[in-house]
Amino acid sequence: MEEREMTMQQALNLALDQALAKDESVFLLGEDITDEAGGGIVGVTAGLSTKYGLDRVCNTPISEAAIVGAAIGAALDGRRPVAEVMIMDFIGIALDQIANHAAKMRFMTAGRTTSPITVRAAVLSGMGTGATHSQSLEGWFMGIPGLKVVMPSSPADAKGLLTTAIFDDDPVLFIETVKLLGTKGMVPVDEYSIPFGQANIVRPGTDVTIVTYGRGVPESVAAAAELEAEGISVEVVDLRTLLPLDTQTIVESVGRTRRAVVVTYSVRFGGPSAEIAATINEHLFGELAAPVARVGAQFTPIPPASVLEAAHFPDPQRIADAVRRTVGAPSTVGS
Amino acid sequence: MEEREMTMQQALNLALDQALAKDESVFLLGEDITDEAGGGIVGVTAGLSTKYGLDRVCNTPISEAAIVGAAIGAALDGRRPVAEVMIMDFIGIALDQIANHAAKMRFMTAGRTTSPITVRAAVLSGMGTGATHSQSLEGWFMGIPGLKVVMPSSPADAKGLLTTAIFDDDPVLFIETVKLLGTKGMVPVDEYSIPFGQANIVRPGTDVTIVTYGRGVPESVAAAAELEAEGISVEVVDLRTLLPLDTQTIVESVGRTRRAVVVTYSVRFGGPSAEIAATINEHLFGELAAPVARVGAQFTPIPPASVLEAAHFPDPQRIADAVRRTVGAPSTVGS
Amino acid sequence: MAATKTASARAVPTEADQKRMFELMVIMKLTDDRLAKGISSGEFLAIYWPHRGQEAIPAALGAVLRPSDHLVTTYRGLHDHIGKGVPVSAIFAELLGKETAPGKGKGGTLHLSYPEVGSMLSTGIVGAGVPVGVGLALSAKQQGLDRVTATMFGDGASNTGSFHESLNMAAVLNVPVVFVCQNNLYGEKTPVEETMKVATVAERSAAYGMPGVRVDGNDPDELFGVLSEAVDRARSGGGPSLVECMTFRFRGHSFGDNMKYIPPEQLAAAQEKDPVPAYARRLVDAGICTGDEIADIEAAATATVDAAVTEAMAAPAPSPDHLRDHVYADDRGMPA
Amino acid sequence: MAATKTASARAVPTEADQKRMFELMVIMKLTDDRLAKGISSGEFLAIYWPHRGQEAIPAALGAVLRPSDHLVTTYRGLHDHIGKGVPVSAIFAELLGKETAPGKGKGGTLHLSYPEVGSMLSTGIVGAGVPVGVGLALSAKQQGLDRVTATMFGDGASNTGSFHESLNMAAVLNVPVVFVCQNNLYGEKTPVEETMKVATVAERSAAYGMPGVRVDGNDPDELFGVLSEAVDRARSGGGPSLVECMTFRFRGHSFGDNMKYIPPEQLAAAQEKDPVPAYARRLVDAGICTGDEIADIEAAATATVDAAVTEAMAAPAPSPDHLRDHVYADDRGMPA
Ligand SMILES: Cc1ncc(C[n+]2csc(CCOP(=O)(O)OP(=O)(O)O)c2C)c(N)n1
Ligand SMILES: Cc1ncc(C[n+]2csc(CCOP(=O)(O)OP(=O)(O)O)c2C)c(N)n1
Ligand SMILES: [Mg+2]
Ligand SMILES: [Mg+2]
Repeated sequence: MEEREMTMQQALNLALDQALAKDESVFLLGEDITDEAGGGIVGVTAGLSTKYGLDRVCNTPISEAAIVGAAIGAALDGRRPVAEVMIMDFIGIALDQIANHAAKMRFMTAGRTTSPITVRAAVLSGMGTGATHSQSLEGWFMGIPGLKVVMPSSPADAKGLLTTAIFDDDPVLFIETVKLLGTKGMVPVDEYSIPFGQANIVRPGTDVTIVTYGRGVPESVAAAAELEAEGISVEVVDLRTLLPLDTQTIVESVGRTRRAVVVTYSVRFGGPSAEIAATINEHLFGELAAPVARVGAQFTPIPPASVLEAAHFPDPQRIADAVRRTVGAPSTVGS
Repeated sequence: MEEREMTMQQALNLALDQALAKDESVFLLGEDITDEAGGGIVGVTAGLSTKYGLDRVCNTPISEAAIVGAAIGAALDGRRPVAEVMIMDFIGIALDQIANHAAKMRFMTAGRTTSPITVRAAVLSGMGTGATHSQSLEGWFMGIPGLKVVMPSSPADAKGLLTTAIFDDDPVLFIETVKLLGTKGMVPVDEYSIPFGQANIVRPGTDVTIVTYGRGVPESVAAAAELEAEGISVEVVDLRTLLPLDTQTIVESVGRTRRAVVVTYSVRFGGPSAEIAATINEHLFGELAAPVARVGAQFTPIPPASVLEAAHFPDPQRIADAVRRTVGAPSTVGS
Repeated sequence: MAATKTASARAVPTEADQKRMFELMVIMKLTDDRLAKGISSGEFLAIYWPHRGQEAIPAALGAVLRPSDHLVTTYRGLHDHIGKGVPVSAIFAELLGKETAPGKGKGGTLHLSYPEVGSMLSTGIVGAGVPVGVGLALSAKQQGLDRVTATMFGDGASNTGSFHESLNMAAVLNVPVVFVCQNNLYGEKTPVEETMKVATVAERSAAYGMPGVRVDGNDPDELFGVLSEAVDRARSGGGPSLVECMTFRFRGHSFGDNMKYIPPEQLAAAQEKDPVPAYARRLVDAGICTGDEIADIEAAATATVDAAVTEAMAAPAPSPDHLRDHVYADDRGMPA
Repeated sequence: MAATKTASARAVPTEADQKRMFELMVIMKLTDDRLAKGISSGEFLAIYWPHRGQEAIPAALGAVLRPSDHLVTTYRGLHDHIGKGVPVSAIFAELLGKETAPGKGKGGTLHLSYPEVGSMLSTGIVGAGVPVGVGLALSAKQQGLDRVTATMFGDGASNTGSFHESLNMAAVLNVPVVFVCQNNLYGEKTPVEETMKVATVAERSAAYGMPGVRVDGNDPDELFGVLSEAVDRARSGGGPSLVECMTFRFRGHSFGDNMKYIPPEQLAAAQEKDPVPAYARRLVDAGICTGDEIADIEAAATATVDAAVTEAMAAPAPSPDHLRDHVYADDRGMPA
């Protein structure tokens, strides 16, 4: 398939463009997403309202609950709505619709009705925007049966996974990391999709496995490069989707390296890394050479001052330190 | 201290009564909580509006976001509001206020303003009320820095912990399990409080530790009694609070028994048991005789039909089976 | 004020419409009566939120809407479903949690849906169905269909943020939806005067630049006219409107409610205006039905309800083996 | 319609009030100008949502409110804070994330609070501050204090569910709050006509049985009268009201906004009505200030802002060691 280099922002835009072109039941709904309104705060929907019209790209009032609720209603009628919650920190306002309606619809009606919506939400971490505009809240959604949760780390994944999300028959929360939108990569130009639940080994290694996703991927790859120089071979697994979780790839990789470090930009305590670590321990009890380490955001709200924000979030140094501790840890099962 | 036998519902009512009597800055805010409106759907606030007046026990419109938001505003001014979200399944509507305002206030203003509110919410699990009226959603809140999360299992704990919650200087989510409201127990009559973060060993044992809270406690105690007959000695740890989490007591107990089963009525995958299991594994790596087992609700919405609901939630049998598997598991560290 | 406006020339139901409305009202009433009887006697293990007293509203809506139109309602919506054409047998099966129920024991009273006849959603979350109705209407508009969506909710729901966001969005997007408020004067046990300072829910439509009207919810003919006007407006591209129907819950909030909070005289006055016998009298007085025809309709309705009960009671309970069905389109790889 | 009502005899500002309002407006304007200059030149590393053009509203409110009264505002609230008496030095320190800031680098532009002068909350969540204002007012009422809370928000916020729930609850609880909408005709880059079908935000008050009035947000004297009336009503137990102030954002949504979506003639017309020079002219024409006095006020304001910048720039950044402070009253036993 022909590939072109583009940013994640361009890849997301292309995925939306191709979905809108391919299927007239696809439409976008959200705040400030039309070209008149700037094509989205970070331009992901740029050009689409001009190309497909205001019936397919609907600008809405500031009404997150109604945006997601209306998307659900349209989906009940067979449409494939892509609703936007501008910044993930605002998603609490729509959580009732996502958790009590979208995720449960198929079950409560034994399949008579379904809600195949995609909810796009952007994470602003690491940009000095403070406590209510920087959160990675995917942990709230990982435990909602009926939902799927996606958080891509590269332009190619972003395009393939968003396409899958839009045409998936279940509701999907699709999280876009603004810090990564400018990242460039080769992306297949034509429509393609990446199945959910298939983690990607972005960097093979033999000594330790870093399990991560989203912003954690480039930061972990940076840490891995640094550790390479020290003779530590790090495998980096990009989960791509948290729900479903690709337990098989995680267990296969950690089974080989016998050491795992889970990296998230969400809080460490009570965040997504807890389920990942618990799963690893359940599958590999007695086979690990060190305790599963977890690197996550500190258990504090997110401060805007750069020095404080830097102290709150993980970074390649903190990731590398965790790897070093893990590799240095004494093995309890001979070898 | 004088004790009297009462139900958890009476104990909660007494805690509210004594708090209202003790401190005029305490007031209740919620839907149908006045005596005119029946004193709450399950009577927890019965008699209080008559005793303290409608200024201290305010009936509100159906407006969960404004109920919690108004509680926060009053708290900013030094009041100690007790807001009620009638049924926990509705809490998504108020989540933005809880997560973005209440929990972050102290931090964002470096202590200049604080939000010492208590949000009471009831869980209806196991009553045939279906997918949107039966959820145990405490997992969403465990990962919110600045918040505290409480879920009592006995009348005495309910009274002591609710008192602590109301007078705590941080925001507290206090979860009441309707299935347990009729449970009777001896309760100190005078005002007293139970500190947060102090788990309670409700049943000592030597072979395995069940770590649980809320409805999981009586069900685990029932399982323990059954296992006793089989010669398996089970210790049951009631966490009482999920945030803070009493890691010390958990690790001390599991360190002794070298086997742990975590029981929750929330979903198993992506629920609170993940953090508890991950914490145990971090502290006791290499010292466990079996993998930490987790018993939780199935990863499905909650069905109302009794046979299906019974299959969805844990029960003493399922808990006992998990314990048997754990105890029977081969030890990887000799003994 | 929008709420006091009366329409120019309102649609009048034909005799066929009137008979149909009466038939529906009787089935609705008998369904509620049978549930009350069955639960009280211990015959049924079920929970429900009685609609008894509110029959005229969905009966009229049922006569006004087309089969292809959509309905969104609430936990207190069994009468609404019957008006839209949901088989009574499906309702009893759903409430009794049987394998034969539309939800196969996974929905329940709060969550009955029956898209086969356009009953798209019941929700147990107050106010949460309102935006879903907006989305159904948006879908019709996007597809150029002349389909209308009617969204039912109560007086208390009009205080939710969801109501506000939804009516505003519907007005801005100009979608074919009719917001039907069944104002029964209470939200759970709290009287409406305690939760809003305005005299009517209807006048709230003005905040969205949308017509709003209050109508006697006990008068099927009046309702037919007012609802026809709103439905026709929506169908012809005239946009959304709000119709407030004044009614009362004869059995309180949820079945078993002691109704202590309801002044006896208020209840008595409401029962005086019981829409079902009143409409029977009107049809007889107007010579539209004979007393025998009324009796036949009641007998037929009784037979329908009895048959539904018999069928539902005989149906098997769902098998626990199916718990994990319908969580996802494809369960492979999903958590246990 | 409530919005068109005009009051019997409205309060008129004294000359002292007028001078005070002008002084505040100048400080607000220069603060925004200085931020714009400093960020453009790279001198400041900060984000903010410019209030330039909206100065008259909080200036009048500042003259009307008592120091003991409470204020709730938004991310676009630096002018509101100045009107309430927050030191400009605190504002620059907060935006630059310094250790000396009220939030010690943990709040930021979106979250500035300064309870010392009654500035109780800034929120970055649109609409979310409105119920908080209701709670502050409820607290005053419960304590029998004659304190008023003023809650600032924008036109777009009036479409949020939070706005609806809050105004309704305030009306029902009859608490002393004034809802002040700064209608600048845009929400981010979307014009108000696209997000509501009603002509004014003020008329939405009717849905809550609350007075609502629209006023020229560029006229401090007019604002003084209208806001005084609403504040006095609240203070005297007359309950909440909604005041919609018509204004414009000269620098767009957030600093750096290219404003492509704003018709040039619309912006030009708004700048024509720039409230700051206009009020200077009025004060001079009315003989309340001489040209020299105006110049003195501007010089004093410049000095204040310059001093604030110097102080903030000299202040140390917060130490990462303090990251975990202020998460809980007592951090012991809490997660890391
Ligand atoms: C969001 C939410 N809050 C509270 C409840 C609890 N509750 C169920 S019905 C009800 C009253 C609703 O009143 P109204 O809208 O008038 O409808 P009615 O029951 O009178 O038909 C309440 C408060 C709920 N189900 N959902
Ligand atoms: C709940 C929520 N949704 C969306 C946003 C993103 N956002 C920030 S400001 C804004 C526009 C608000 O418009 P308005 O209320 O008119 O206030 P203004 O910015 O014009 O002062 C939006 C949509 C937000 N901060 N919070
Ligand atoms: Mg009602
Ligand atoms: Mg605006």
